[in-house]
Amino acid sequence: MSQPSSSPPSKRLEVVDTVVIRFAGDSGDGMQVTGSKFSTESALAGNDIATLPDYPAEIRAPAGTLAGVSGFQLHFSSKKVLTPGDAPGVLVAMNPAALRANVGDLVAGGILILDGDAFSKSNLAKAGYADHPAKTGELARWRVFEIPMTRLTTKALSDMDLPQRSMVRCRNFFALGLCSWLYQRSTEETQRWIAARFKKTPALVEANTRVLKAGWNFGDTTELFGTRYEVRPASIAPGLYTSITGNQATAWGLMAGAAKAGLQLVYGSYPITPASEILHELCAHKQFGVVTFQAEDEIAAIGAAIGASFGGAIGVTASSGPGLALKTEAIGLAVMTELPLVVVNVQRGGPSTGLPTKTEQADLLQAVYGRNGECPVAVIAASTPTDCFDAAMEAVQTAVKYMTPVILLTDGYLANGAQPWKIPNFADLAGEPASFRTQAEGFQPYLRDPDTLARPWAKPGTPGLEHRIGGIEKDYDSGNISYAPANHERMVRVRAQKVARIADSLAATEVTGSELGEAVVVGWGSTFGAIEEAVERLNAEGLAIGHVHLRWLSPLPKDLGKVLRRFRTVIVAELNLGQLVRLLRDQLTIDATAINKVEGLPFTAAQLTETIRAVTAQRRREERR
Amino acid sequence: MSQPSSSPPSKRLEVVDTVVIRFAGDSGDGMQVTGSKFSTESALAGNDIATLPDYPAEIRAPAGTLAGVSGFQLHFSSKKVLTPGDAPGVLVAMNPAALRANVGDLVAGGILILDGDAFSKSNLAKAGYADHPAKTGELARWRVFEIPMTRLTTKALSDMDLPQRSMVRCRNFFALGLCSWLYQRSTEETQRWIAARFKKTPALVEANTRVLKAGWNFGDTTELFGTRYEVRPASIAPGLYTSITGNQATAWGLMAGAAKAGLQLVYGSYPITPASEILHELCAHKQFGVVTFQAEDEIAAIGAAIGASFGGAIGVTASSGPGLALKTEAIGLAVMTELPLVVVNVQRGGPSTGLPTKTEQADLLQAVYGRNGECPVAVIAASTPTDCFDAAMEAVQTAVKYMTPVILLTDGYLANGAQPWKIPNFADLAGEPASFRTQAEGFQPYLRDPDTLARPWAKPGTPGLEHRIGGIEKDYDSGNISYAPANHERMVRVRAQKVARIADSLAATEVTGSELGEAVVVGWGSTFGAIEEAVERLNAEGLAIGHVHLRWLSPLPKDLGKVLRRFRTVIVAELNLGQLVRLLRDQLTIDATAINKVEGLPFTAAQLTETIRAVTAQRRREERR
Amino acid sequence: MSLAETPSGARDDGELGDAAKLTRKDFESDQDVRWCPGCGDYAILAQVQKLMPELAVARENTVFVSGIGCSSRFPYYMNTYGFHGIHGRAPALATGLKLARPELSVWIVTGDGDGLSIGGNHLIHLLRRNLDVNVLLFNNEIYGLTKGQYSPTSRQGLVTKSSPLGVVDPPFDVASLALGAGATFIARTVDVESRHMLEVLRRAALHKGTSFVEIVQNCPVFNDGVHEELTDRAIKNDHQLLLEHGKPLLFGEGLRKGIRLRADLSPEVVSLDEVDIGQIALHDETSPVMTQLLARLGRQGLPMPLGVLRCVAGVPRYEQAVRAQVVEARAAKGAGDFDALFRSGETWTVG
Amino acid sequence: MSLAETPSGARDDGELGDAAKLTRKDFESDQDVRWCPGCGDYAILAQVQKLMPELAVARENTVFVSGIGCSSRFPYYMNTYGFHGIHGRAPALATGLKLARPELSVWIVTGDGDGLSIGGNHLIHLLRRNLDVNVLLFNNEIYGLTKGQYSPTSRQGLVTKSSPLGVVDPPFDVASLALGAGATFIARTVDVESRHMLEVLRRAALHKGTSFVEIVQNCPVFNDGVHEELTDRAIKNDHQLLLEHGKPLLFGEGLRKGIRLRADLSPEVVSLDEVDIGQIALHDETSPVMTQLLARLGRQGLPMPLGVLRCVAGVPRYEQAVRAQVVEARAAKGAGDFDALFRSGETWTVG
Ligand SMILES: Cc1ncc(C[n+]2csc(CCOP(=O)(O)OP(=O)(O)O)c2C)c(N)n1
Ligand SMILES: Cc1ncc(C[n+]2csc(CCOP(=O)(O)OP(=O)(O)O)c2C)c(N)n1
Ligand code: SF4
Ligand code: SF4
Ligand SMILES: [Mg+2]
Ligand SMILES: [Mg+2]
Repeated sequence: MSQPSSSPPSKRLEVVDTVVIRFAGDSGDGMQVTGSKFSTESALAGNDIATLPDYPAEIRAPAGTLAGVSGFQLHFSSKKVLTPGDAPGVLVAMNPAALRANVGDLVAGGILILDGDAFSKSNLAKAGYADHPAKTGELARWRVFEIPMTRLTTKALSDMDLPQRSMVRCRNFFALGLCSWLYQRSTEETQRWIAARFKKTPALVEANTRVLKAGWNFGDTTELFGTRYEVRPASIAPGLYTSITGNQATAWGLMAGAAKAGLQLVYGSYPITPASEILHELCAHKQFGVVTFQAEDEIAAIGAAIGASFGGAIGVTASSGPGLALKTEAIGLAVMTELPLVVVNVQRGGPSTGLPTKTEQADLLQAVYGRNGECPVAVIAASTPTDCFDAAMEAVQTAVKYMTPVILLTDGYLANGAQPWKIPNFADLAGEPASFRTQAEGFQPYLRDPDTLARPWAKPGTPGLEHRIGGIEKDYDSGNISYAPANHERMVRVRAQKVARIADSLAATEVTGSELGEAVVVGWGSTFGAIEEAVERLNAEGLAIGHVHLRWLSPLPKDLGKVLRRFRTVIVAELNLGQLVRLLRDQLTIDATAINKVEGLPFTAAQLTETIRAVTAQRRREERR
Repeated sequence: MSQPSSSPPSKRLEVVDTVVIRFAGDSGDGMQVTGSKFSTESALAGNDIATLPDYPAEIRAPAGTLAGVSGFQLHFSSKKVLTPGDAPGVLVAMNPAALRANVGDLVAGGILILDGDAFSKSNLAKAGYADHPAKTGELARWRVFEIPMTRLTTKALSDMDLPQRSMVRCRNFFALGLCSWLYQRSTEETQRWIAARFKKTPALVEANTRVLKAGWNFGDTTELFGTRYEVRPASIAPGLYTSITGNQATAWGLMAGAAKAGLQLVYGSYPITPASEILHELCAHKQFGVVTFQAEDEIAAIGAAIGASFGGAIGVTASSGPGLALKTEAIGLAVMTELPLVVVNVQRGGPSTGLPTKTEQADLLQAVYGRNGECPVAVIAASTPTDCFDAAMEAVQTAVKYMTPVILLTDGYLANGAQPWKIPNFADLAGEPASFRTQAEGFQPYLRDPDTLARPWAKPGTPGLEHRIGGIEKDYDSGNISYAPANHERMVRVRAQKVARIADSLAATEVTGSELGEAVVVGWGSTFGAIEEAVERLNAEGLAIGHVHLRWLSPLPKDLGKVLRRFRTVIVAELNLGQLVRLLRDQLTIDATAINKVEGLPFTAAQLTETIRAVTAQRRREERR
Repeated sequence: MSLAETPSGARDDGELGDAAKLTRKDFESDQDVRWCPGCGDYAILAQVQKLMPELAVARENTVFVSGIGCSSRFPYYMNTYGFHGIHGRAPALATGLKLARPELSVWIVTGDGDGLSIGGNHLIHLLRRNLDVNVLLFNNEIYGLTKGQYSPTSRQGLVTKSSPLGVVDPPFDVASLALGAGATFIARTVDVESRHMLEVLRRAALHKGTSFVEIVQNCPVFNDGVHEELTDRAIKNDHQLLLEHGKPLLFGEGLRKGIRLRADLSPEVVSLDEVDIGQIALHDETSPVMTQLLARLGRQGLPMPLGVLRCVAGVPRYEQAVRAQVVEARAAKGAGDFDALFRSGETWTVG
Repeated sequence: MSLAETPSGARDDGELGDAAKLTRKDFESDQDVRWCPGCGDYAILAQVQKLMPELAVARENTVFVSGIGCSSRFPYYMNTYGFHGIHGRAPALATGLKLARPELSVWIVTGDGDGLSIGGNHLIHLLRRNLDVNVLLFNNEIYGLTKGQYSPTSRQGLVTKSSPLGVVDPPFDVASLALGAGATFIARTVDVESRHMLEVLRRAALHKGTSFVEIVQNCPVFNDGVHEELTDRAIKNDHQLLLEHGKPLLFGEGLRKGIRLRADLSPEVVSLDEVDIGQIALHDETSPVMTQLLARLGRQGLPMPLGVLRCVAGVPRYEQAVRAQVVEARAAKGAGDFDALFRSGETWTVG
């Protein structure tokens, strides 16, 4: 079975472009492993992929309950993949709860693979089914394959001396083997992974490998599946790839940005979902000189980051909405002291504690406006999991160049989602070294660079540059405390200008899809893939629709107004009640139609396609009137 | 001297409409007393008045230095008084530092009264004068009256057995006596006040009274002053008046609002300039059942207020910008739990610690948008010191009626400024009693009132209504934790609607000045007086300019767009870089011209008059093109 | 039940009223309990629900307030009033509630992260003020809800998601911190020792002032067995020092070992086989020095004291002192009269 | 100067270098000092400026960090690097600074409001971690900068702007709180006792770990004379208990009075005229029980201990432990290599 092409001629082979598959089971069923291994197999098969895990909100809800269902969705294709997929075409459900929680998303006619052994009376009851749904006809819309996975698994292991529980825990590899067969994926890499993962318990290496093969062989030999599918390799830029989640990419981008600047990275943080993995990732790489500080709260975390920046390191802190709220006052201090600082905000559903494990884009106005006084900060947003790397690097570099705090917005969807990343050579990455003032002559702590308006960075330990900074208004040059009225206005304006100056070095705004015409959809952050796909579909339908995706929200690109005015209608699509749309109105006085969704879930491309189509049609009708 | 009309015929009497006088001296010189006593005398003389103290930023800077100068400005008039006055026409300076710090504001030709004895070499040096400015000609633009006040004071007390220091400390009453003579004010009330204030030390009663009279008599007998001035009574609504500062009015308004609602007031607070006096005022009135809690920080303060509201009291907290920043996360909790809460924010110069003793209006966007998630709160702003009373009452009543947090914005200028307040009868004040749910049947914690969308207030101690609330998203009716996507969107929208509903009960937007025409100036908060006066002046010049002053910033009044569109140009004047103007653009898509000032100081009516005139002229030119 | 033993929220007249008829079941809410299987929190919930009817406080007069964490989900499971707050702020919420409604029985449930990390300041100020509320701090030495980072009570060297090379921070000594903050009641118990817990909780409920109870709790998912010394039947006798006021500090099989103080006041373990019981130190709940000594014991290789480490009666309760000033003000100035207030400054008449 | 006595920020080689030539004047900044006339802060500033040259740390290697308050203006007046932070957060700023730059000499200046009210949590966590910084807490028992509200150290009954009927909150016992938080160095001195202060500050500077110094300070404007017992020449002898490690706790005129422990470990004052000096308790800077005993002394009508209440050497410094893991990681994995990192997961080749 080492070659995926071993299928007997009795099976039909169907070539498909794109598959969206979801693995779902109890938290304890290993669905995350199954999903990510299948993703790797697909990537190795040359497909473009995107993935999205879906964890339960509770740590470990009682087994078999709806609250305990864990899922992993993979989109793989011979074409460009922009999102983890709207609705799955294939659902693997390891128990009734997983079925119930997910089957509603499965497209009509989709493939539904069940572990029939898990549909016991008690499991059915826990999921709220009175009867086995396969028998009540309620699964009639789908192609159901009910397989006694548990029994087949234990049978494959019957001659091994393993406790029953351990045997059953292998059944996720049965599902993986079966799916690998179905889509002609090689399981070699998975076998290697199993060997490495369980190397301390050879019996588990043996067991899991056997079950994996059993799943494959079941597909190959049983009459159940008449068709196998082939998803041909996508045309992907050649290179070495790895799969990376948004949070991991953020962590690496911060490290790379700091390294390029020649700076020590000091990361102050307080755990919070869905930002904690950035801390986990960074603290695992201390050999890079990264210092991580798990603080007593978010205020201490950002305080430490600011203190580190004062000391000549790049201070970074990350959190999610409630934590950003707590950091508000301290961000003001960084604005006033004009120190570089990166504040990552991995947005989640709000307000308050809200929906901690869900995604949302409702912290934009907080990031741009949520501080006392006139308190401008730069705000950048990442658009895909891998873009988190670039955006984080850019955030670090910008903070240092302009001596300003930068807020980097990502969200739960990006944070947990994974994407193939074409591994760059570190040497090829762009990035400038930071420069410190060392010259004592003529030194004034707030004398500005004429281009960037940045003040000099003079770190303790430098003789002759002893100076004192703080949060009280300061004299324009000397930085001494000043209550003078005109000076205050001057300082308020120069701080605003400094952030505005960032726009000087931004690239021209890019439009994908139509370059001008009927409508432009403006987005920011994690909605990139869904919008891009929707716009592509609409362009394919012949509609002249463009897509502008904003990377910098503060400042906005200078040419943005001009670009948007090339279109008759401006549509802003975001996962909130309308926040970017306010920025466009108040900064560009451009009115726009808002497409919003606040369900804790990302847009699907299908939803967007439909809504954009409806909005533009409506506009056309209005214009005709 | 008991009658102000005792002036000998040798003195000319000039009738004037309006006087702006500023008393300035060292912090230890008692200028606040002088100013406020002179204000009372003026009010008793029937004038309309407004006052503004100006404290030094340091608690007690070294005597005689510029940093230690303390001032008090009074505007009194026979006409309606809208502000404490743009620029003083009279300056009383008790030492060189006070002169230097203030004389630049004195109108050309204005009266300058100096204590000549204070212009010693060392005092001159401390103020940065090389020479006595009266001798260098640099005071030539003003009518200078240099009087040896210190010597005259000690002379008046020479037969008393008082230490020299104590004698000198009486000299502020010399200045007061002199000014009382100059403007024909009765000093009777002041004498009563002295008697009460110093009743434990009869010698000081005697001394201060004597010096007061000495000042009066000096004016009356010396040839120095050829003219006395008469400011006739203004036409003021009849009634009993008192003078009240903004912070005092806020405190009383909170108390009255709670009392009308039949609720206990629980005030959680952490001291901060310029909000602390609200705490000081409230804790002095415990007999009203007011509970004040000085918390360990701002978060504990608001936390306690929310806890009290959960308990069926009205929880209130107050702070200034940096403190509001810290309360951000907890405000979100109040939004989510839909509990009534009033958050007073006495704005000061920002960002960060900023200009703690100065005024500014730069926390508007923070109040409206500065929270994680879609987190709507109601925002109301007071326009004058006395309006703080009404706005605070309204804030309490609205919070209770809609079960929502309300942010009340005032600022340092209102907080410290004082105004005559026509004392109402408590019984005549409007206000509704709160209603608590007691009926167990059909109770669900989030079932809403169909009109206000408020949920029921069910307080602990009520049998059968036991329930649990929190910051996680909740089911639409039951309030139980819910992660359901559609429910979240529904809840996000209903919370926004609830705040929007407040607009249903707002009065129609009032326009002063022209009802339609060339331009309308939109303002909010403490700029009311200056804008109103500027618009009056421009109307007097024949320009068709209106003034709309917003009380509610969230929600905006429903008719606002319609009203503003009656004018060709919309101008927004505010003490920030442009915040309300953004709200108008993004909520009403009305573009507006911004007039901004960020100097830690209020607008003057003169400045505004000129700027508005320039803006409208420019617009006219543009239209002609 | 005598008056001195009445908890807040009970009827004033000392009668039990309807509350007497309550059973444990009455305190179970209709929400599914969502902790991991095997979580120590279940055992704590069971004991609290068992205690409630005994206190004879009506359900509607009982409020559970919490922050954020696995432990802080507690209020949802109690069929009383409940407030699941934000992270670390339960003491603040409870303070406002208790100031507004001193008659209620208020319980704060918090964790080592919620109460000692982000909420540390509120907690120490609560203890300082001595508000009459009960604090239950579930100490699993880990952040459970955020999936396993170390907490301020995690031991040095512990490997967690945020300390791959081991924790370097010295942990708080919880009882010591509470003592330093001025707590009038400090106790410690263990999730699986249900009888002991019930007894400790009962004393906490009856203490007038802030009762601080650290409940050693197992998180089987992220920090399993960290309290094994106290819970493993085979060894716990040698590690549990069960406190009783006025009694000698004895432990071990048959209570044959004891704690003796050296001349420099440092503790040592001695065997009753060798020394006389008279040399064993006596527990004194009112002595700060004794509490300090006990607080540091467990971490020095000596047995861990369980039970009431400190209990000082008669310290004024904060909410009573605050409200007494209202009474005082009324006595001095009469009940508040707005018309008089408005006229209390200088006034003048126009027209 | 031996190595063990070198403060952070001094040259590694034990030589003094240019820093040896510094004088007190070198540490005076060009900013006007803006405290009220007579404020105790002036005296503290003078002593700190006097100490600096003695430490022989270069000006550029010294950083003063503060929060907000009258006391927190301190950094502006020191001609070193300085950071006037936001209210309560100086420990957080200092932690980040010290983690980034362990070689610097870092001083935190805070007040009873800044450090114990809003900043209480950061302070106790700083003490717990034992970062090698020096904390000077100016305790005037009032909020000075905001013009006179009571603070968490104000005594009960004090009438202030926010407590017209007297403070009801029990104050923190500062040393007790620091002890409870795990401080390795706790000392107390008085603004007007310049010689004593200098000595205490010197020991604080040389302690490896967080040195916590409470400086009793007079605010003549809002809380004048609150420390009179300790500052009034006529009575201070009876109220100051000057501590020396290993020495008996003696005080009073001619040191004829002493502190003896009763059997229940409670302290009592005895006269050397009546009892033998051998019965007087000996100070032990390393004993938490002794520190606890001393911490509570002053407020019980017994004399107030001044000097070093606690000093435990050899506890790892936080910043060193944190950075040791960087070294450890490098030893185990080699210096960070981004190209290797990027390839550390599963990889595949396309094309
Ligand atoms: C402001 C804020 N910061 C961080 C979090 C994330 N968070 C939730 S619970 C928790 C720690 C909980 O630890 P603990 O109190 O020990 O509770 P446990 O889960 O262990 O019972 C953290 C860091 C949050 N919800 N809010
Ligand atoms: C976030 C915030 N809250 C409140 C304040 C107001 N504030 C400034 S200093 C201070 C108290 C200072 O007391 P303390 O630390 O004892 O300093 P002191 O002035 O007595 O030296 C307060 C409440 C502030 N600046 N920032
Ligand atoms: S994570 Fe730990 S503390 Fe939280 S519910 Fe699970 S077992 Fe309990
Ligand atoms: S208010 Fe008090 S503490 Fe502040 S400077 Fe003045 S005297 Fe010193
Ligand atoms: Mg925990
Ligand atoms: Mg103080």
